[in-house]
Amino acid sequence: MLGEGIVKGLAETARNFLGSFVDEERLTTVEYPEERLPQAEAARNFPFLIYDGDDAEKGLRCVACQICEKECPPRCIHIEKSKDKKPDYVGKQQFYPAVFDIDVSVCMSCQICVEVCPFEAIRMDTQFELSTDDRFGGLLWTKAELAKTNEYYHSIHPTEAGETDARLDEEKAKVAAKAKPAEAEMQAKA
Amino acid sequence: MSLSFLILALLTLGGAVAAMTLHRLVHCVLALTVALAGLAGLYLNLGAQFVGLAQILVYVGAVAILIVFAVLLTRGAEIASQMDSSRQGRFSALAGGVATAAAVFAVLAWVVLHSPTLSAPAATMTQVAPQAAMQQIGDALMRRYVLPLEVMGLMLTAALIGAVILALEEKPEAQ
Amino acid sequence: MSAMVTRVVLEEEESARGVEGELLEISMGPHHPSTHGVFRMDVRLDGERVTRLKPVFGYLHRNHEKIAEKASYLAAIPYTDRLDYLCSMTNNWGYALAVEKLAGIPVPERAEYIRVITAELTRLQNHASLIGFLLQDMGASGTPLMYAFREREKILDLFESLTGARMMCNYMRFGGVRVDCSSEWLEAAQNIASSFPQFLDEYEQLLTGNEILMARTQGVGALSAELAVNAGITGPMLRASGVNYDLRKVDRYGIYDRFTFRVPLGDHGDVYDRYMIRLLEMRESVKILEQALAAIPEGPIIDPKTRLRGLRPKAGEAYGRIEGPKGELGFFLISDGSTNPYRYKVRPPSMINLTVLEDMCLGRNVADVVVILGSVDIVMGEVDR
Amino acid sequence: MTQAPVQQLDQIFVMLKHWLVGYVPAAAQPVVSSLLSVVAILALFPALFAFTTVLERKGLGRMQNRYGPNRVGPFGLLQPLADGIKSLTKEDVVPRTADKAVHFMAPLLLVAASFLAYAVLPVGRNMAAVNLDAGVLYFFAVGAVAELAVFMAGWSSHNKYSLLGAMRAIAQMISYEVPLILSSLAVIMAAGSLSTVEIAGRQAGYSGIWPHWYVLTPWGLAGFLLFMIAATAETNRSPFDLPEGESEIIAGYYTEYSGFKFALFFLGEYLGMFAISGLGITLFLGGWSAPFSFLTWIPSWIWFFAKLLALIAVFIWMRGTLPRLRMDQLMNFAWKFMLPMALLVMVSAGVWRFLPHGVLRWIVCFVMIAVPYVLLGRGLLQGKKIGKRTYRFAE
Repeated sequence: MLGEGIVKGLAETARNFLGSFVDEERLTTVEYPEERLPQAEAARNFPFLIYDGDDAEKGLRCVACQICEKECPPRCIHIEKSKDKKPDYVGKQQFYPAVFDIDVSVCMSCQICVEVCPFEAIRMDTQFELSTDDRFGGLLWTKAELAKTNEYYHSIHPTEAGETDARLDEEKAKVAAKAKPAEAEMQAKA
Repeated sequence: MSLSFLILALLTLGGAVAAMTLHRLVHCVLALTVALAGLAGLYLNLGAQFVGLAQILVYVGAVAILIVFAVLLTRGAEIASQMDSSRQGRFSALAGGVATAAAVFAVLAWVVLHSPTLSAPAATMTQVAPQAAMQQIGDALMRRYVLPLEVMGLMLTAALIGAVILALEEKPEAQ
Repeated sequence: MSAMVTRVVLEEEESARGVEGELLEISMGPHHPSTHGVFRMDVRLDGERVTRLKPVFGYLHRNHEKIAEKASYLAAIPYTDRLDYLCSMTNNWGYALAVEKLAGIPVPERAEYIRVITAELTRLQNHASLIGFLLQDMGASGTPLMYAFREREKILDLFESLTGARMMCNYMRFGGVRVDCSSEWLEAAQNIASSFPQFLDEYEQLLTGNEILMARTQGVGALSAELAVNAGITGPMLRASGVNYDLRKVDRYGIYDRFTFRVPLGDHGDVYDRYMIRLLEMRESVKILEQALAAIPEGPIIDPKTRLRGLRPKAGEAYGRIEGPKGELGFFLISDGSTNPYRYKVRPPSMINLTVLEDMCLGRNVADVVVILGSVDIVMGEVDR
Repeated sequence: MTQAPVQQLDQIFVMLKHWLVGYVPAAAQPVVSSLLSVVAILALFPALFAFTTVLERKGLGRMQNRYGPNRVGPFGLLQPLADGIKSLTKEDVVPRTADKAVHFMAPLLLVAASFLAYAVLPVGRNMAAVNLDAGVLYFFAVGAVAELAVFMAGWSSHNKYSLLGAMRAIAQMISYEVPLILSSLAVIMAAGSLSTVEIAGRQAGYSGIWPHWYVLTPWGLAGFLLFMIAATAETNRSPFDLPEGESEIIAGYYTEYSGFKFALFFLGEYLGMFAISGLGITLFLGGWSAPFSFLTWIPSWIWFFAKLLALIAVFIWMRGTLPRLRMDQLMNFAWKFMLPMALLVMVSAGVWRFLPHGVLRWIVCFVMIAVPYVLLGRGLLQGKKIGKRTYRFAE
């Protein structure tokens, strides 16, 4: 009969109308920014650089190998290798990035840089409220802005950070087993 | 002559003049609508509610829209003025218009002068209450003039069916 | 002089078609509310009847194929996300399949299962939101779309917890998938699979029997099976025309031969059939999901021998194709032995399905054009690449 | 004058007006009296419009499982204020090639015509601005002016979408005016009057607790439904919102309007919707009378506005549910379904009048309407081969 389907549809919307007052499932809106959903642990937005210890300059894990720069699909990473070297986390003398810029207005948050990094130095941040009125400077992040502590990494991706640390510890242990005791001491100091 | 009559008469005449003189056809139609609405106002001013409202409903609501559609669906809307620009043509158009207007006016004047209401005492005219007037119209249509009404209805139905048939015939052509 | 409508001189083609009267030429788009992105149709109207329709696209061209030719095999994957940005999982899979064929990479069992699960979830959310968009084009003030998005949100949340991103998942890799899913994740997917039929019932209650929807869609935009096959139409649109062609059955790529599911087929090929086929396909997808979730084995998720970075397949070529939600999504790769493909070509189902738009629209009116376009299921990111 | 407090409350606005008018010299009293009515209408219905926009957005939101506006003021109630300020401060863009004068006048004419219609609506006992003997006729006559305004807007904008929208709108309004007037004709026949005040008055009695509303007869119910469907089309509301179908022709005849003129179109549209709902209430739902005899102590104007809000809610509900019809289907529906049904309702109303009271006339009138309804509905769908389908599956 004409109108049957229309009445059924009206009943359905009425059900949803009433349901939205009583049923959580039917009112899924989260009133950002007062309310926030818990962030998924795997969430990713833009990359940051990890450093160990307190000194961002000294503890930076990045050795300026430039793999991420090469692999980055939109080519938003710019690295300039340092002239001198500094010891990395296992104590080996390595280059470090004199300049490490990421243009986050170009970055597409794909995480390829994280995957290709052999030094566990770059990871994805979960920060997403990044609006700025400075279109160029504000969206070009330099090394100082990118560097974050390992603790911060632990706080946003605990599982992943745990796995990373385990891997690093293993590596360090390997190096330590091979290395002379003196060097091990030096590393402990560092 | 009351103030309201004056305003309405000016509106009607102004609309009519504008309908003749404006250049864009659509403007002319709109001006004509104003004239028709002014006429309806005059009826209402005279206390003829039914006629006045029917005038709006039919002329403003239907006839004006019909003209507008006709204007839209032909090329006319774009052409500013298709009037014959030659002097002679203009003159003959003017003469024709004046003659028509004079003829219409003469007929109307004759009808008004010979109408029985005018000879009747003025009091009966004003004393007819509007409600009674409406009932009178209904009574007259349904009793005294029922035959003309039916004939007109029949004619309109025939016209409607004719229009439907005309519209239907287009289909096979289009396919 | 008020040129209120562009008067078009009658062309021979029009008079040959028996069009009389004046024609109105309208450029629908690229900024039109229902062209699904920046898409333009040059429409010539006789009254409101379409006498010619020329789709114009390319507004969203991003040089996808050339970029991928200059990027490594790995770096092309995030770009495939952005083809059909509603279905990044299936895009990833299509590309991964092509590379796997090219380089002869095996895929572990668990990864295959995860791929099926994510692909079917993608299909669910794509079809549900497509129907919402279709109804939006029909003027249903957003209600079906909101219901679809309510469900889609759950699936996207699931994707986010697995891959870190809701739409640009960048999840599959040649040789497997990027990260493993937890048992909680599988449980959540199971919840969606078991609650989705209920949502579909609700959706059908709201829409399927609606007289207005039936009147608007039945007999509108009919596409014959012959034309569909000749034009290379694939996906639900082809099946709505009655051609039994589903790559999940034809190619049995991945592990689709292990699941029992049916392929719904339409008889009229009109918009209503396309709508119904999508609804029925969602029910079948739920069946696949249930089976895959029940049977998923433990194991590695990626082939350990595959080098993701600096992959250099032997010189040769390969064409990998999958049944995406929109149709056959194919990736054609030629390798010259270097780290980046020599040639990279996408077969975008959206674009190829769009080619018959004029044939479906001729003689219909503007309102139908919008609905027909909506039923094709296009995403301009994929059409223009 | 001693009146029961209930009656005093019922007549409070009437008394207020009398009291105010009493202060001016006798010569100016008619003018002041009508001015007061005008001011009341001008103040009340735009306020209702403002309230309805929130109601609509919130209602639609809830139907779609969202909150709707809830940021401005408590529960988002001040949202119309923000919208008003926004539309006032927006640039008023007039297309360069537009016919400026007509473009400017169109929204004004629309709003003016919509306001005029309220003159004859009895919003409570003794609460009609004027008691015209041809009230219903007046209402439709004024409504016809709106069509002209729509045409002016569409034509003067010099935009193809506007023109298409205007043509759709006019075709639709003319087509649906026929069933609209025919279905109200049944009531006019039954009431024997064209005066809205009188029609409302006729329905104010009760048998037992049940009111004498026309909607409570078989022909009245059918007439009411037809009237409301035609009213939906007449006011361009979903599912008949083709003239402004945003997915097809952007915004129809007001595509080229911005700023406050755009807001005026909205105002005009909603005012039209209230007015026609008000007429529907007056004709079928007993105007200001209470639904049960034991509820008559509630003031009449509250009943009127309660009914008005209920009808508005139905409008919103339909908008939240239904997709839009197509132009030819709209026309088919008007001429092949609405028109015959409206004629039948008229005949049925006549039969109702002349049959004796009792079960028989209920049955006769019901059958007279229900059987053609089923047949016509079936014809409408099956003639176009529209119906549910079954699908085959390949394994």
